[in-house]
Amino acid sequence: MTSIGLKPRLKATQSRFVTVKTDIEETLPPQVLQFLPVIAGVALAALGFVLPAHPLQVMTHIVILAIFGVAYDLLFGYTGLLSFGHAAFFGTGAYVSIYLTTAMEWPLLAILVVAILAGVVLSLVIGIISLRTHGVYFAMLTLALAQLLYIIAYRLDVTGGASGLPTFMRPETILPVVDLGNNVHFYLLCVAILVITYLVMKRILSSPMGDVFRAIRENEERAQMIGYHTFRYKLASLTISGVFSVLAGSLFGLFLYFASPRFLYWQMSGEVLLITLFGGAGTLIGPFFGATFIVLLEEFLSPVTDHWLLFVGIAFVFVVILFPKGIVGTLTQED
Amino acid sequence: MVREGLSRRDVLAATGTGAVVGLAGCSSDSGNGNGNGGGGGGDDVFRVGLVAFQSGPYSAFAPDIQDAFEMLIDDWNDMGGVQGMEVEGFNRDSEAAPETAIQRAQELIDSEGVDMLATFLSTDEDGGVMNVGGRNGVPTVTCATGARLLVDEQCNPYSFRAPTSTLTKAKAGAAGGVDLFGEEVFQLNPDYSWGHEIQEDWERTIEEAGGTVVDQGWAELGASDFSTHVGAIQDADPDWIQFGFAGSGAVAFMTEAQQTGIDIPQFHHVAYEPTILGAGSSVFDETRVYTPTEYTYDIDTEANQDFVDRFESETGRLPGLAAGQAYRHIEAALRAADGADGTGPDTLVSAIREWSGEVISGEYNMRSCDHQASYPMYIAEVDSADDDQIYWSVEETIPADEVLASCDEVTGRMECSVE
Amino acid sequence: MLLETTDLTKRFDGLVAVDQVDLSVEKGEIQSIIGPNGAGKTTTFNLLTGMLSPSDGEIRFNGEDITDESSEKRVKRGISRSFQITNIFPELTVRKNIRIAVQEEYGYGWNFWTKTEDIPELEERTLEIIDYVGITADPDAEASTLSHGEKRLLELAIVVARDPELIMLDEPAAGMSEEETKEVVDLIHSLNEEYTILLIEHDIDLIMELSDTITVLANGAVIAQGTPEEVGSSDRVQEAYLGGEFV
Amino acid sequence: MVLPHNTLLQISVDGIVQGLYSGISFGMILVLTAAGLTLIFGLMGVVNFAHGELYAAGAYAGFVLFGVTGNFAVAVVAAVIAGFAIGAIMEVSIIRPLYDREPLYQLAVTFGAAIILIELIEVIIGPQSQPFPIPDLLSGSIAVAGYTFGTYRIFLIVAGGILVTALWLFLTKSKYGLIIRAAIFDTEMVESMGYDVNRAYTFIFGLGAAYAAIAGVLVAPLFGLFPEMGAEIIILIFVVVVVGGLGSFKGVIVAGLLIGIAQSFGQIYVPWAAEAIPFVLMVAVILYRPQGLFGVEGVFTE
Repeated sequence: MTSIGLKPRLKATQSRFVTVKTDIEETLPPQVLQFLPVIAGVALAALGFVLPAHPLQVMTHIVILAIFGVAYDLLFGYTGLLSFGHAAFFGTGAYVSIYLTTAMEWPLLAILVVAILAGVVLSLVIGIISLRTHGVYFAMLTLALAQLLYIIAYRLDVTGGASGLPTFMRPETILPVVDLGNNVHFYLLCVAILVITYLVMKRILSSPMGDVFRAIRENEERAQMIGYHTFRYKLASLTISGVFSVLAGSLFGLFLYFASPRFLYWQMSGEVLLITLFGGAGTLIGPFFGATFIVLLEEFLSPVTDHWLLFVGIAFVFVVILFPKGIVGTLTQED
Repeated sequence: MVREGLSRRDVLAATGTGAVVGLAGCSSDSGNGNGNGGGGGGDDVFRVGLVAFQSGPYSAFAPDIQDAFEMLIDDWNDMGGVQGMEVEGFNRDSEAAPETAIQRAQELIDSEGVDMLATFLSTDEDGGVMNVGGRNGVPTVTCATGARLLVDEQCNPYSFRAPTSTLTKAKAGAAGGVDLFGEEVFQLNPDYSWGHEIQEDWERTIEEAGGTVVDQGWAELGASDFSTHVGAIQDADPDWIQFGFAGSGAVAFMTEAQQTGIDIPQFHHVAYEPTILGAGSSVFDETRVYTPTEYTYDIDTEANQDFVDRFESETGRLPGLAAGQAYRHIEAALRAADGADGTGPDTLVSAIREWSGEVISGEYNMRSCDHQASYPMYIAEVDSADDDQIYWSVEETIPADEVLASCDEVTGRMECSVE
Repeated sequence: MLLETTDLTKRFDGLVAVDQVDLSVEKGEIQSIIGPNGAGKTTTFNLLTGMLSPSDGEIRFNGEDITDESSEKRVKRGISRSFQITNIFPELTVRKNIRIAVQEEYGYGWNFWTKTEDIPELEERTLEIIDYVGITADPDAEASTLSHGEKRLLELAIVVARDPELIMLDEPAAGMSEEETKEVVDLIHSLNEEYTILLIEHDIDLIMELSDTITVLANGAVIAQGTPEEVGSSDRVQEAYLGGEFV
Repeated sequence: MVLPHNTLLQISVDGIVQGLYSGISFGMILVLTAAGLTLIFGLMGVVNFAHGELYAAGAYAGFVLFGVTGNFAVAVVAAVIAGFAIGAIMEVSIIRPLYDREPLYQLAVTFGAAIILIELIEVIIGPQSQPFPIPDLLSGSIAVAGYTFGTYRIFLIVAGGILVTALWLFLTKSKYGLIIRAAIFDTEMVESMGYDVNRAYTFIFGLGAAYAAIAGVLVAPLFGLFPEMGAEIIILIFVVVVVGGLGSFKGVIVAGLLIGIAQSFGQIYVPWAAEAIPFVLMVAVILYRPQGLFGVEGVFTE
């Protein structure tokens, strides 16, 4: 029985991508641009001292999801790889930070170092398996691998099984004045890590390796014919994205004082895709606005209706079709 | 009234000197509540927050829970409130997601300044919300999950587990099963942490009651294909089946069992009406379904009949297990609070810890040794069912001390002892 | 001998696309591969560049066996190729298209911290190549906005940027106007001063003017090899081209 | 994780027979659903993340009609129509505008569609799990050589086999099937012969969706209905399609049955790992053959 699988209509291997016509760099004078992220970071941080308790929690949630989104955008927006399994990194981060806080009572720095190592190891394992395929195959494979991790976490005792892993305290920090138990301090930590994540990603994307990622997104076959071992570069991009996603997950665990198998579930992978596409893939800062949009949408719609997800779904389809570049992408486009 | 968060150091200082709750022998000194300051105090309104699933997979129970909670709040305001104060109820939807449940609980403390929290959540979420109560120093009563380790392991003095533990239910069910149907039992349970607890407890209590487990079956939680297990049951031909699934697994198994003509009595560890109704009313004509339960509308106390009539008149349906649990567990906490002098978190904790009295289902007391509520258990059988109602009949009533593990038996296992 | 193939064959479950082709390319020469559509020209290119792995037969480059080597390694050895369908980075600027190839040549691929603007040699080499190939479009324009002819030039620039030993051009003049084709011919001549060139082309006059040697393929097999004059007079070639318009 | 002490007891002949029987019947459900997904992908290069919801829509449409008419055949027809209609509407409304765009966008937009469909089912029908009573003439069981087999599962295997063969014959032998396949190869040529290619795409999408819907209504009597049933099956379907080789019909059939059987044997002998078996199988296949068992080399790996 011959296979009816013909070559799909669109060249599957060529993953050309609709991205922003001009990065934000071209529209702003260089001096301002250089400090823009830091200025924005300081403004965001100032918010922490002003907001009452609950809005502060909502902002912390937005900042953590933004870190996750920025990390995801490196892989999705700039390297053109749609991963449906990034919850694997996010959930692992939560388990690492909670376990090391309750069972081992380690300080924050040690936890972040272990989180980074876990990110590297997990990225290599997932990458070596899934990067052997392309396009939608890669998306389905990463989804299945993350689901495998979810099933394992749901059963292990060390992860607290289905009831999850709680902690009573947040870790100590080397700076005596910083007390992570105080939600304002914790929020400032999250903002700091968001700024650092953004600057590191920005730096990588303006380096030669950043251009190789863009080349792979635009035309992987051509990049190979220029002599790039694209598998290794894709693995590098996945690893960088994975490490920062694990960091975001660690903060999420500490934010909730809790780690649950639900953070490894595919809906969390879907959420980061939603955030990145809403905000604007390939803009790096887009996911921050995407996270703000999604979290505030839930915050205001949830008391009104149990079916607020319906609006998210409709808004998402609307954005993907009409504003493929998302909020930031559409605004900074010149034409 | 917006409550500014006290820093962790202030809370530790406050509770450190407080004589109420000293924790000894806890593995980490995480016992005291920390994070923001406790709720309560201030103006003349007693605020109760309820975090329960309204949307998501369990939303079928939401109407029962919401209706019972609203009725409870109205009833208490009609009776003059708590300590003369008006009672205000807040409820939040956990969307069956731990990250949402935790943030909604924290919001109830930060923005609404609730004096007491109640939860009606799944295993995934409850641990997280109990933790919020413990860290913020807000007394928290859980009405749903039976997971045994919920309170013991976390040494969280602010949390109270109202539902019976898996062990208590197993003891009641095993004794009932062996008397009514015989010693040979087939066990079929979901394969995750809580499922294993159910299986172990039932096996132990079945053996204590003189029965023997002839065979054990496992299937993953979301299982929907029980044909292999139904085959195994036919081979083992037990006197009765101990069945540990609550959700769609229950529907799938009952349908499959009916389809292959097995009429061996089934003892369901927990049976929520909206779920088992999913198997269709015809199932209950052929198969005999029992469950050791802590509440059914058929309990014949006068207060319960009054509650059932009022519930039926207001909602048009008989209160299910979820309604009964929601109403009476929070009612117990309110009665305890009413007896306390002041609404500070530690005053409420000490009031609830020692409270005993009557709730709609009768005798009810909270044990101070492990913050576990104790009350008689019932063996209920499904007489019949129509499209939207299950009709129960209480077969046996089992006094609390026959089934609830005694204090020293429990505290021996607990990592922290609460004086 | 720069490049040599012996019995190079490629079968796609039953269909023999390339049938025991023996090719030999001298260092410094321009060799053309011609033949009707479906003669196996592009498939041969794909075998030489490692895009496809041969069913059997052998490929040697500078005497070394590269039959099963990955495309990346072959490019590093000095085999650089343009594509039949323009294959560039459409959303990136002309400058970046070329600089990405220059980066790999200078070994900056794995540098993830220094800003590309701060590496002067990349910038200089990129501008050099833009002049050398004669791209008139604005270097900061997006590649997809270029005209077809300019896109082909950009592709040539990317190939040259790798500073290879052997340049393989897949129909460089396809879809070009009369004088654009003339420019391409001059460009190929100047490229030939430094690089050996192997090209696939349909434009007969171009081939006769440019090629030192010609290989004619039909149904995947070589039917004639030699100088333009030898190949031009062979009747087998005329048969393959039906109607004998091949002068 | 301790193994139940009586595992040895279970490795008996009837365990194997039971495992095979329920494995094949569940496998057939996977094959039908995955065939729909592969049909759409194989011919249009579109992977529909909301394919699981079409499976659920078929089950719910059948449930409503069965409630009204009490006739199972009517329920199945209703499921097919519902599936086809929703599939066609989806193609016209949200997939067609994206044909000229990156395939990843089509996958992303169907993710949005999945969210919408799950919520719509909850709004229209309701959140609680519903039973789907087994039709009388298909209930009960047959004893064969000492083993009892539920008649419904036998019907499932037979019906599944017929439907899969029908789809294959339609595509490879029927005139319209050939036109559809040709339309993919060379759109302009087929258009020039007077066929409206867009209609062909809508038809393919509808057909693929109908197959998911049939699988949904056929499995409903066994597993019951709940709004998230689609989300749970889609992950398993992705595993089947990845293992079988995306776009390959033969691959879907073999992989679907293989995973159905592996999971059911897992439930008997290694229950604690049963849920993980399909994923482990998938990782093994990908490491060995990235394009899947019967996938066409180069479509997705080079």
